[in-house]
Amino acid sequence: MYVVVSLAILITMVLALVRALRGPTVYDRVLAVNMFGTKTVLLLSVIAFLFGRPDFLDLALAYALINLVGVLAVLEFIQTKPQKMDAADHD
Amino acid sequence: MTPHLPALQVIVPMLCAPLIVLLKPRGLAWAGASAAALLSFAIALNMALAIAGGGTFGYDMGGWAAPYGIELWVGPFSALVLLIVTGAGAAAMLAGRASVDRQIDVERQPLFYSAWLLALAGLAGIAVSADAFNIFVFMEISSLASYVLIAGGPDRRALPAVFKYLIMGTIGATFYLIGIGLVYMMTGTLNLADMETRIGNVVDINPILVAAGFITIGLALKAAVFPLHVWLPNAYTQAPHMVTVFLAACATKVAIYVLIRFDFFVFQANFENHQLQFSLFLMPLALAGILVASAVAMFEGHIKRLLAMSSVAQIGYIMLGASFVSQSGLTASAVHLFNHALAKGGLFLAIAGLACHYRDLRLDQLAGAARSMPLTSAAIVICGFSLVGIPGTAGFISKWLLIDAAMDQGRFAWLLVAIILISSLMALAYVWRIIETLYLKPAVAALAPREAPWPLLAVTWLVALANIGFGLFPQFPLALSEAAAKLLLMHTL
Amino acid sequence: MIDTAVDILSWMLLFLGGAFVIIGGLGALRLPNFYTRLHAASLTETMATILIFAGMILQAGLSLAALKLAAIMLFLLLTAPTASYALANAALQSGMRPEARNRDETL
Amino acid sequence: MIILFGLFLLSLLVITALAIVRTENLFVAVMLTSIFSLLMAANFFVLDAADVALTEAAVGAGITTVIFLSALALTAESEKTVQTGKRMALVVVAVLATLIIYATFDKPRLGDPEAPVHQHLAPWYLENTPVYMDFPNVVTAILGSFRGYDTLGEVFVVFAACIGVLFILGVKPPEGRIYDPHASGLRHHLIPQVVGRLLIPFVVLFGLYVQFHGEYGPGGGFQAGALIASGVILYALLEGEAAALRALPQPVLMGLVIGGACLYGAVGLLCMLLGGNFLEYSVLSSNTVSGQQLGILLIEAGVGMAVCGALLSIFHAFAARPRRL
Amino acid sequence: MNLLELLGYFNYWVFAIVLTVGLYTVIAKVNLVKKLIGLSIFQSAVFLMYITMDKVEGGTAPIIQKGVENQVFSNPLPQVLILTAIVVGVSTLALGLAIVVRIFEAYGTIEEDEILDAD
Repeated sequence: MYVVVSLAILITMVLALVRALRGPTVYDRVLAVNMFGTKTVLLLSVIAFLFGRPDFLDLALAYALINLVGVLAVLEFIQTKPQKMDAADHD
Repeated sequence: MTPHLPALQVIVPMLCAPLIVLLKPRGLAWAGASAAALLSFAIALNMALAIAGGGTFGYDMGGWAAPYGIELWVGPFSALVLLIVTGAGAAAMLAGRASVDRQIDVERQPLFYSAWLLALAGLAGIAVSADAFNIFVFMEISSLASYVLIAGGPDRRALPAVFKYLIMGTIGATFYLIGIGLVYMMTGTLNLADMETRIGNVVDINPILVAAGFITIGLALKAAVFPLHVWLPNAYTQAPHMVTVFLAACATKVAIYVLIRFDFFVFQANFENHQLQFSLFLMPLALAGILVASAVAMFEGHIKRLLAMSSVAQIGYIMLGASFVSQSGLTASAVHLFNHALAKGGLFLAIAGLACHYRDLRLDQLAGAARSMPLTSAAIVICGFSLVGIPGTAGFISKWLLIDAAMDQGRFAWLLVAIILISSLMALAYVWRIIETLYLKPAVAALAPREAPWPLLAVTWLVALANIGFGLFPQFPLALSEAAAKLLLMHTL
Repeated sequence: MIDTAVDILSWMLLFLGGAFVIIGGLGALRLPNFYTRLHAASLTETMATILIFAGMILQAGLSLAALKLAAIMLFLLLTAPTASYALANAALQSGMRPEARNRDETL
Repeated sequence: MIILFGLFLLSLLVITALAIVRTENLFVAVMLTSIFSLLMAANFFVLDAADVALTEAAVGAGITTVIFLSALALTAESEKTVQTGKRMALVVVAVLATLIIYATFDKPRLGDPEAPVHQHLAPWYLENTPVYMDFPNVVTAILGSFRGYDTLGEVFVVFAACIGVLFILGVKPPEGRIYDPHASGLRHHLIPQVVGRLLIPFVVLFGLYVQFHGEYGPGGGFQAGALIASGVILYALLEGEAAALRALPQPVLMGLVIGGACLYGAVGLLCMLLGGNFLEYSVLSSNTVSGQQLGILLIEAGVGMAVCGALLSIFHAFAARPRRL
Repeated sequence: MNLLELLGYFNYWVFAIVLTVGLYTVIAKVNLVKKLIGLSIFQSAVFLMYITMDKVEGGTAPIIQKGVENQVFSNPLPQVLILTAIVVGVSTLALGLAIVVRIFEAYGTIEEDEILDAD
């Protein structure tokens, strides 16, 4: 069962990565990065159970925290430099 | 305290570095850093004297015996390198206060001197370590600190120069890391001596060969062996003058030391025909480096750039001696390592003196400088002669030993000797260009005779006299070098 | 008996969670504009998270692991909507309008 | 099953790396780098390296991204399409790839318990950690004691980077640049602020847990330092640079760095004075095991302080620099 | 050829690919920030190589669990080395970025060719 769930999460990670690569707006990319981060947290929690070492759940907690800091930093960056963001959209 | 010397050699400058940052009042940071540098020079001298009398120093960090813990080991070769590193670091710092005051803002000076001590500690840490990964860590300390020191250069061109150095240096360090990773994968150890014995038992030699390639290229990048030297000329030219003195005297030499040590201690005994491969690979590079870099130096217009190019050529000499894989060749290499540090250090010290009154260090701007700064110019002449290898100077000893070693190289001996002689003539040409500019050309502007500040002048002359002293009485470095060569070759046969 | 019931319940929760994750992921890829995609993505970050973690907590029983899982779940439930909110707000302020039928207007 | 995960994650890693190289927008590249780091960390976790996974996530995905972004805010953000030296790069890269693949043929395959790498030192560490230190995390034992000298060196690498960044950015920026310390983009957003205020104490608490639980689970000084630094960075993002610098002024941060580095060195010197070798913690107490434990506890605290202070100093050096608006 | 064997070599291939991608970026790109991004990818590849070699079949992370007998552990030493190397990598990166910021302030660009033209 854990395997099924982790496979589902892995597939969603791919979908998020595709979204991150395709854009088209910078916000879509941030969205994808955020989603990717939370999926990593989920994946790690599930794998920790799968491995039979639930003491490694600490890692998942750390990832969740890091993910939040990363996304907020990106948003802060966007908001202090709004006029240039159009350039990000042509990729 | 004596058994702790190898550890103290690294720890003293390293632990003083954070404390220096706290010494905000003017001059205190300099005084503290100088004291630490002098202390580490005293430790190095102490060890070198003990080793010259036979014997080596070993140390188990944390009390864990090798290979489980990290081992420090100081033999004749490392003692020689330590002398150069700590000597150059201490001398440049003692001499350079006025020069640094001119180039670095007062409030940034504590950070600058702290980085200086870290560079010193890192280089010393590489020289004393007997553990492959530990060498990587200390290589990174010294590299990061030297990037910081060079970035202190007054001109904006220092920044692209140091960026290039950072990129190439990091690639070199990472290559080295890949190399030791591969060796570790096949042997399961990180201790150099342990590696040597265990590589012998490895059945599949391919990863080890590739590892040797990665380690050699990585260290050659750090050592600025031709043609991987492209970062060096700009970095040395744009660095603050005192940093050039320090780094030109020892930074690349430590990388060469690690390269030689790896090749002779770890790989030599284990590869079939390694001797042949080593010289086949290094000798052409060394020869090309000597000729090309000397030729470029002959046409350089900026005095620091000229000497930086000459450094690339001198690194070629050191590699050439090593590539002979013989007692005389390795002795010549080690002696040249020492003598070149003396000559180049003295030259850059004198140039820092010139820079006190000449903003622009291009040769055409320095015309007639000997009239306003006679003592500094005389020191340039002495050290320049040592660089060329005029009899009576230290440079002569190593050139002579190198030619002597080249004579034993069988059929191509005459070619090698010819190249060494030709390149010496080229060196004479570029040194003569400097002397001609300083003494014979009419002065651009009439300047009253004003010498460099006395501490700088005193240290410059001390080094210049050392060039003559070690030219007339070369016993001490020679004894260490011969012992070093013997130890290096012990593993070959 | 109870054990089996708990097991079945937790497997169901995990399975549902997995399904939600995939649905949300597909939505984030396929939906036409940014705000709808944001909506789909938030689905994976709240509903799916609750389901999956609840399933695992049931599996873990009363232990330190369950406590940690609950902590992570709480943390994610606090931070993920916050991030979504900040993201939507930033997009709105930059002039991107949520309209009903615009297909990748920024392309 | 685990193997399939690895395969999957590694493929994603390659795709991400290629995408990073291809994109011309540096901002997008940095975001992808953060995904790259997370993937790398997940890979490390799958390969049984829990401590490394934690470090890579905290340092690689968190701190690196933040520093990259603050540097981008000070420079340009899209790249020109022109490339020089493409051909030379291709040649170098081709040679490199050939070399590595040549080496791979004889490499022991993944997970082979007979591989030489698992024979010599590793079993000794696994066997002797319970004997000498009597705590479960072998990684912490090697990091703190068996190879404690490397870790000392590493602390000084971080220290060098810290003073280096302060030194290089200590030059006053050119004229025509303004900086408003209150102009943080997230300052006026109520929800993130409330949530952030709620979370920050727990973040610091979690950091301390990672710090002092390092002997028993994944974690230790580096990870804790990076996590606590992330907490403070979160504060800076939500409340503005000025507030963060008021809460932890630069001298305090510098004090943390210097104090941490000196604490580590002082423990080593104390061992020397008590008759042992440098960093030989066994002499710190009458009982060698408790001596080792005490020593590792102290040096890990030093590492945590130094890393936290250094990362924050570096962050502030970038984030508080005047920018062109 | 069992599955684990395949993955064993797959890891090394990924290492080679990521390494070359990183190095290519460092050499071929003229943008200084892009060069640093390439450098960090390049270093990450090496981390992957080290961590790959620590895996033991059926092993678990080298944190000894009380009361569990006959556990197989993966090799802790490469993990220690890479912990150090990661921190070294981020230190280098921070220093590099500081230099890039100063270059931008001094030259108004972070493209290498324009910087060379400016001097």
